[in-house]
Amino acid sequence: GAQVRDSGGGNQGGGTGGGKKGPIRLAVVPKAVGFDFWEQVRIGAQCAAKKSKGDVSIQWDGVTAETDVNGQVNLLQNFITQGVDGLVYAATDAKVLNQVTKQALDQGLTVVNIDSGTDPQPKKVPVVATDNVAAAERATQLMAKKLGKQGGKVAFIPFQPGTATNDTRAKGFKNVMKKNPQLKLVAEQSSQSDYNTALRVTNDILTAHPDLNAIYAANEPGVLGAAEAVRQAGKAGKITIVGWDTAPDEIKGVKQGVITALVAQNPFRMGYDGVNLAVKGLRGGGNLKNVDTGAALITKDNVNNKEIKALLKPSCDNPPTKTPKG
Amino acid sequence: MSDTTATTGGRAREALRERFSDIVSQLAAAGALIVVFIVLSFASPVFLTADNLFNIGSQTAVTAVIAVGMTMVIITAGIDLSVGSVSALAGVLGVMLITGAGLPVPLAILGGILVGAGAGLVNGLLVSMAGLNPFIATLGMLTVARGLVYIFTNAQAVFGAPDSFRLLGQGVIGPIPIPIIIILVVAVAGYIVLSRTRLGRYAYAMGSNLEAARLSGIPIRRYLTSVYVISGALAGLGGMIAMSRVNSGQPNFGIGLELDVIAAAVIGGASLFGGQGTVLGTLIGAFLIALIRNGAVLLDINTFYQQVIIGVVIWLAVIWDQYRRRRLAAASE
Amino acid sequence: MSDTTATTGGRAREALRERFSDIVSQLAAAGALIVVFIVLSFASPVFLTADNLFNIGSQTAVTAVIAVGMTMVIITAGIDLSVGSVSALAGVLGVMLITGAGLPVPLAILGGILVGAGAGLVNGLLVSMAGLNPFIATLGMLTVARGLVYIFTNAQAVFGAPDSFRLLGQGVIGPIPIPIIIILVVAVAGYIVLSRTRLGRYAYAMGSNLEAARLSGIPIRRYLTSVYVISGALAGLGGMIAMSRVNSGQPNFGIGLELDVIAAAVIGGASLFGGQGTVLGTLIGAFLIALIRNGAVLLDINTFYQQVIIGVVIWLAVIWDQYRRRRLAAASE
Amino acid sequence: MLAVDDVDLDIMPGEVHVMAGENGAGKSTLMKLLSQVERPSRGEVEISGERVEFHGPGHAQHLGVAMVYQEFALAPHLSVAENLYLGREPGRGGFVNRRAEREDARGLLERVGLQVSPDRLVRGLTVAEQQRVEIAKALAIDAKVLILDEPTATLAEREIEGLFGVIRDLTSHGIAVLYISHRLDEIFHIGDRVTVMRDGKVVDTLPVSELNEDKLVRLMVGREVENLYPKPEIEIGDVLLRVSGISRGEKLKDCSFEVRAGEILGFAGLVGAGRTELARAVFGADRKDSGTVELEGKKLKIKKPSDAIDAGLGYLTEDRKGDGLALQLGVDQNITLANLPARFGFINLGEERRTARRRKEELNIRTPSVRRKVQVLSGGNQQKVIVARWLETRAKVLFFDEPARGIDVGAKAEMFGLIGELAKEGNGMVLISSYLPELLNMCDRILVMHEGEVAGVIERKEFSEERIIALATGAKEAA
Ligand SMILES: Nc1ncnc2c1ncn2[C@@H]1O[C@H](COP(=O)(O)OP(=O)(O)OP(=O)(O)O)[C@@H](O)[C@H]1O
Ligand SMILES: Nc1ncnc2c1ncn2[C@@H]1O[C@H](COP(=O)(O)OP(=O)(O)OP(=O)(O)O)[C@@H](O)[C@H]1O
Ligand SMILES: [Mg+2]
Ligand SMILES: [Mg+2]
Repeated sequence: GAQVRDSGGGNQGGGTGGGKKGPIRLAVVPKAVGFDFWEQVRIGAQCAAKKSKGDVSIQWDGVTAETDVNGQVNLLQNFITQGVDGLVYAATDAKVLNQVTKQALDQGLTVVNIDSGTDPQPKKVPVVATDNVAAAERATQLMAKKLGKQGGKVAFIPFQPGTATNDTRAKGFKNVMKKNPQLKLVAEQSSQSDYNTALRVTNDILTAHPDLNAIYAANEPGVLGAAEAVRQAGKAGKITIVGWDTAPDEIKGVKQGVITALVAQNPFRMGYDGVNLAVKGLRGGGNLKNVDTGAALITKDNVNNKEIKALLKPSCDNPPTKTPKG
Repeated sequence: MSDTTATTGGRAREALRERFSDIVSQLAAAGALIVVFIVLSFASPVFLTADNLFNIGSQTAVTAVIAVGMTMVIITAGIDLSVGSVSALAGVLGVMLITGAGLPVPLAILGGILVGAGAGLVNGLLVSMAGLNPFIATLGMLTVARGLVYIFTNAQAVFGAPDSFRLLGQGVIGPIPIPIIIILVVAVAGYIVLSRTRLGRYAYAMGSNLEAARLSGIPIRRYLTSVYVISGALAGLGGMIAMSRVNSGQPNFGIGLELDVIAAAVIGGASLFGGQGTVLGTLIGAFLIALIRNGAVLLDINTFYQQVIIGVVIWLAVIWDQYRRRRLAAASE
Repeated sequence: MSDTTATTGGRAREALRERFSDIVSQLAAAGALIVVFIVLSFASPVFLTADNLFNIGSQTAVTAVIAVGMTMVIITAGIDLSVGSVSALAGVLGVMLITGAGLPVPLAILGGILVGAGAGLVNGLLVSMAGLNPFIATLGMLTVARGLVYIFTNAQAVFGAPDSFRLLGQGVIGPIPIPIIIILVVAVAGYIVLSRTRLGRYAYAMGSNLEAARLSGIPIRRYLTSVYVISGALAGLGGMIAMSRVNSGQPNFGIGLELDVIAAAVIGGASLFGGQGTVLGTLIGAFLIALIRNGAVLLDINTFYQQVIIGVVIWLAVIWDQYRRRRLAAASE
Repeated sequence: MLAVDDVDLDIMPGEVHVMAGENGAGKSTLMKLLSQVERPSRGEVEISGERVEFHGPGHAQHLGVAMVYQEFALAPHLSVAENLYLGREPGRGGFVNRRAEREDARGLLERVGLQVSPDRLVRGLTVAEQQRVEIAKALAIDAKVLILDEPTATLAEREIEGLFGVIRDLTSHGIAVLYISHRLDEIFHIGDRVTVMRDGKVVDTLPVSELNEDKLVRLMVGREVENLYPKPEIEIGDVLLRVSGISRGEKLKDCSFEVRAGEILGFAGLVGAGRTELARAVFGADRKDSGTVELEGKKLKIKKPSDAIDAGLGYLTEDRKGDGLALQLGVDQNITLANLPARFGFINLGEERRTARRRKEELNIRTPSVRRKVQVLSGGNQQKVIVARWLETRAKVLFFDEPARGIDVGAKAEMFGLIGELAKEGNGMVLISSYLPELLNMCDRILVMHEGEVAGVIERKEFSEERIIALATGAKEAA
């Protein structure tokens, strides 16, 4: 008869939930490769691997699009079969990836989630992440404050509806929008995580709403596109732009006053703490606690503080292991 | 007269060789497949483990199943760019039939397949009735189907399917994963259709010389449409398998899938100008791609380099194919 | 006798009509373009503003420029799936030439174009020398080029280009945005090449009947290769424009761009079976797509519905085209 | 447009009704109307008294109208057997009974005397072989009316006799045969009645008995054609082209020959003898294992056709559609394809048009405009377009492979006239033909091939069909 395949045994020397001696092999899997944010995660992870005593090696691999849930499931399954000792990964889909985590735990692997956890989140599996919703709310509140009582017209540039990251950032934004009726959402157009597309849609939004007051963009390409479009429309500084991530040109935008505020997460720390937790779990065992890697709100005023600088230019010599509130 | 017989003898040989050269491309791809297989067995200790092989099998199921339908379409000198979106649409609606309409799983799966077939029907009618270029017809469906699935789900994954739904994509019968069994069933069915039925015969004929097919009194429209319906239905099945593997309806599934599927068919010897292609070849193509992906992970090759390698290996596989064909053509004189 | 002359008269008229039917498909697309244009003028007050129209022009530049090269490739019965990745590769390397190697902007732009041409050369050689199917050759390049750009940039956007680099994509000469001027220049050049030069003529001939072309003494390999080089070079130019518009090197640029570009060409009347296609038609196709996108945003149509609408409009545009052709064929009897 | 204009035509059971007329007269189009390939704008078709509605080719076949098309309607990727029964496969429930199919195919191939395995892909057959597959395919339908559109255009004497045998057999069973041909001798040989068409109208329908060649020609062309084979008197110059020791696999074994200035050399042989192969090898269309080509004493390095063309050779292929025409291109563009009037890569469009117009007049190509797509020209006129292309290259030595295929008497005369002219200008001409009268009348010498070897070369004064046939069939006494 047919039955669901129990995550079929045969796993070479998996972790033991503590007390592991000798070399450790970890798989570190982002939501997607090919984005600045996840590169920071990788650097952090490798830094941690290098620093941790004993022979710790990490295997970095990921799908090419955050939307490729099946792809990530396959990838993680391949790692499990391959017999790595632990998984440090960011779940592209909370509910779906929960299965994979279970499968990994069944085989005695140590699992740590970074950036996004699973649902339900097994107790044994810590999450090293930013509270995206909270951060989004902080950013949007700041936008609301800027626009003042009379409020105004707001445009929203999401990047990939249906992905956890996008939707949590949208959630925080919309929570605050609800609480502030004076803010009117007049346009919502996706950037598809592409700078040029973001530029295009913002161009067109500004054409459709010459009296636009603010833009909230949910990730780097969106912010850059919005800023660029505003610049090209000659409205730099007149339109409040708040958004996410900290690409060099975003920071430049803040300094020039084109961008009002940026939510800076601490991707380096996600990779860094994620790996350290996994190693701790494998070596010492015991239960691992969640880490809130925090988020800084970067504005013209604090952009030059040195801890912000450290956050923006992470180096393995003095890793930004705590995040300024900003 | 003895020389005449000699010539006929020669021609018989020629006939053989021609037949041969049709399978040779598959053999070539198969050759590449075997080479990659051997290399990986040595390169990675875990590659040859039952687990890993089953993984590969199950993970290839979606591509392979859809590629069988694509092969038929390509044989008619057509193409179906919409399979990725259609599989997502069909899969998600299939899951909704369970979670929303509360249909029993088997019926829901059937439903998903029918949704796919429906999309295929639209493609088919656009091509055969409206006379649209298949590329355009299915390119339109690519965006339409994707848009629809987002509209239906508001881009949110659909959860709440019972564990019984996992069977399709994660189940096993005895030691064999069900997805692998599905591949076999679909492949055999596809093989029979292509080699033993009118539909298959006419697919080749239409792709080889549409006018000739028309002049021979073949009801072009009906058969052309059927081919797209089949492709859509298999995309639907593939979608259901994919959703079952993650036991949820993923509206974002299958973006860019069409390229993998088409690549599988073409690596397997199908010609985009029609008249050529076989199920066996396509399967080999699908597994070749899957194997390369799997191997790249096992060997911890940097993702970016993976892409370069995959591209290059595809090139090499097909160049080898070409080379073999040439050698054969030369030999046949 | 009188009816004989009548008949010949009829044929003469028909001959005219035939020439006509070559442009009719473009007119059809143009018709769709005009309809969409009118609809939008009424639907959105801001649509008809100079700003917006110039915007559309600039936004279309990348697609349009690359589509001109694609048209040539398609005319030879080929296809170039790699334009998206190649434009990213060329664009990013071009930017690096400025920020890294410190080249003056014009040289860097040239450099980017050359990178594109280089990728095109590889495509061309794979097709004309190794005899690869264009679909496979360029599909390989699609992943290879993308992999390379990630490797070079470590998947990080390249910033730090001087503002002078913005000119290419954001500058104006008088009131006219430079991207629009580039479209015009490339289009005119493309038109001349296709209608007035050996290369163009041979492109049509090779696409129409490769063997006949070969037996007529056309050096197939050289000309086939050149076509892919041109396509690559224009992809490079398109990439530079795109990067200039955002004044940085975006490794993720152009994913899926090939579909838009090919759609533009096919909507404009190019046949994927070769021998047919014109620059004018392709431009119309490109602007049709751009117009729809622009309108969708101006009217703040939900992104999901946008996709459905775009697909349907593409269908309608081409169906209309078909219909016009039929009417014409019928009229010609 | 009116390819066919108010035509009345009735065919009796058991008769061979010949359709004659110039290229573009409307013969094929009329036949396509009968076989319901194209829909008549007016008029009706009756078969044994019953009016027939238009339902497409399948319906026509069902009613017993079978047609062999001038432009082959075969699927190259399918096997011979699969093509023979395309649309009428044996077997039930959507399944095809391939064994039965193959067996029946053998029978049919026997009837048309074609010795190829039913499993051969049509792609790999020569034009001549494909032609006979077409005929067999039509026989597969047991038809009341069998339409043959220039079936012998590519056949050699022997095969034509075989075909006539088949036709007589059919007519004796009361089947009516509509027979289109440009070969006068055939018309008188096989025909019972002749209908002559011109410009889409029927000029007249007469029993063969009331006709002679001159009268028929006059009806077709509307004027006198005094000499079908106008061969000018030329004194032969010295050797222009010397080909020695060409071999290629099984197909060509150590073939040598030479062509002199002002000479017309004929290639004779049975189908499959390797005439085309030899020409292709010399021209660089196929690779050759060994052998050298000298033009005017200097050795040529020919790797690809362009080398040959640059050197001054030309080759007009036997497969018009397959490797001759670029169908989507205009008449003008096809004519200039091998010799584009261009400077620095830029085409001189004016000159191109003038050239095309000139050739159109010269060869009397029936097309309202030289810019028209070749696709829609009648078979014969398409052939003329290719001829024009090669005349344009002004080659010193020109190979014509079955150049008279499917062109009407008038045109034939014109073209052979042209070949004569070219020879007179001191060029060397090679004429490949399966139709002996052409060779016997036009050539100074005839090279006979057999199984890929040069069986012998005959001087004009020693010309005789018997000798040629003997050499071609490899009979010993000829040697
Ligand atoms: N599809 C078409 N569209 C337009 N004109 C056509 C089409 N088919 C044929 N014609 C024209 O109709 C006329 C008759 O063509 P048809 O093929 O019947 O001539 P034909 O008598 O068969 O000549 P041939 O002896 O060369 O075969 C020609 O002038 C041809 O150009
Ligand atoms: N295009 C082709 N593809 C495959 N085989 C071919 C082709 N052309 C010729 N052949 C083979 O080469 C042999 C010689 O053919 P070829 O055409 O040279 O004979 P031929 O003497 O020119 O007779 P004809 O020209 O009347 O067919 C044929 O038996 C055929 O099997
Ligand atoms: Mg005809
Ligand atoms: Mg021949």
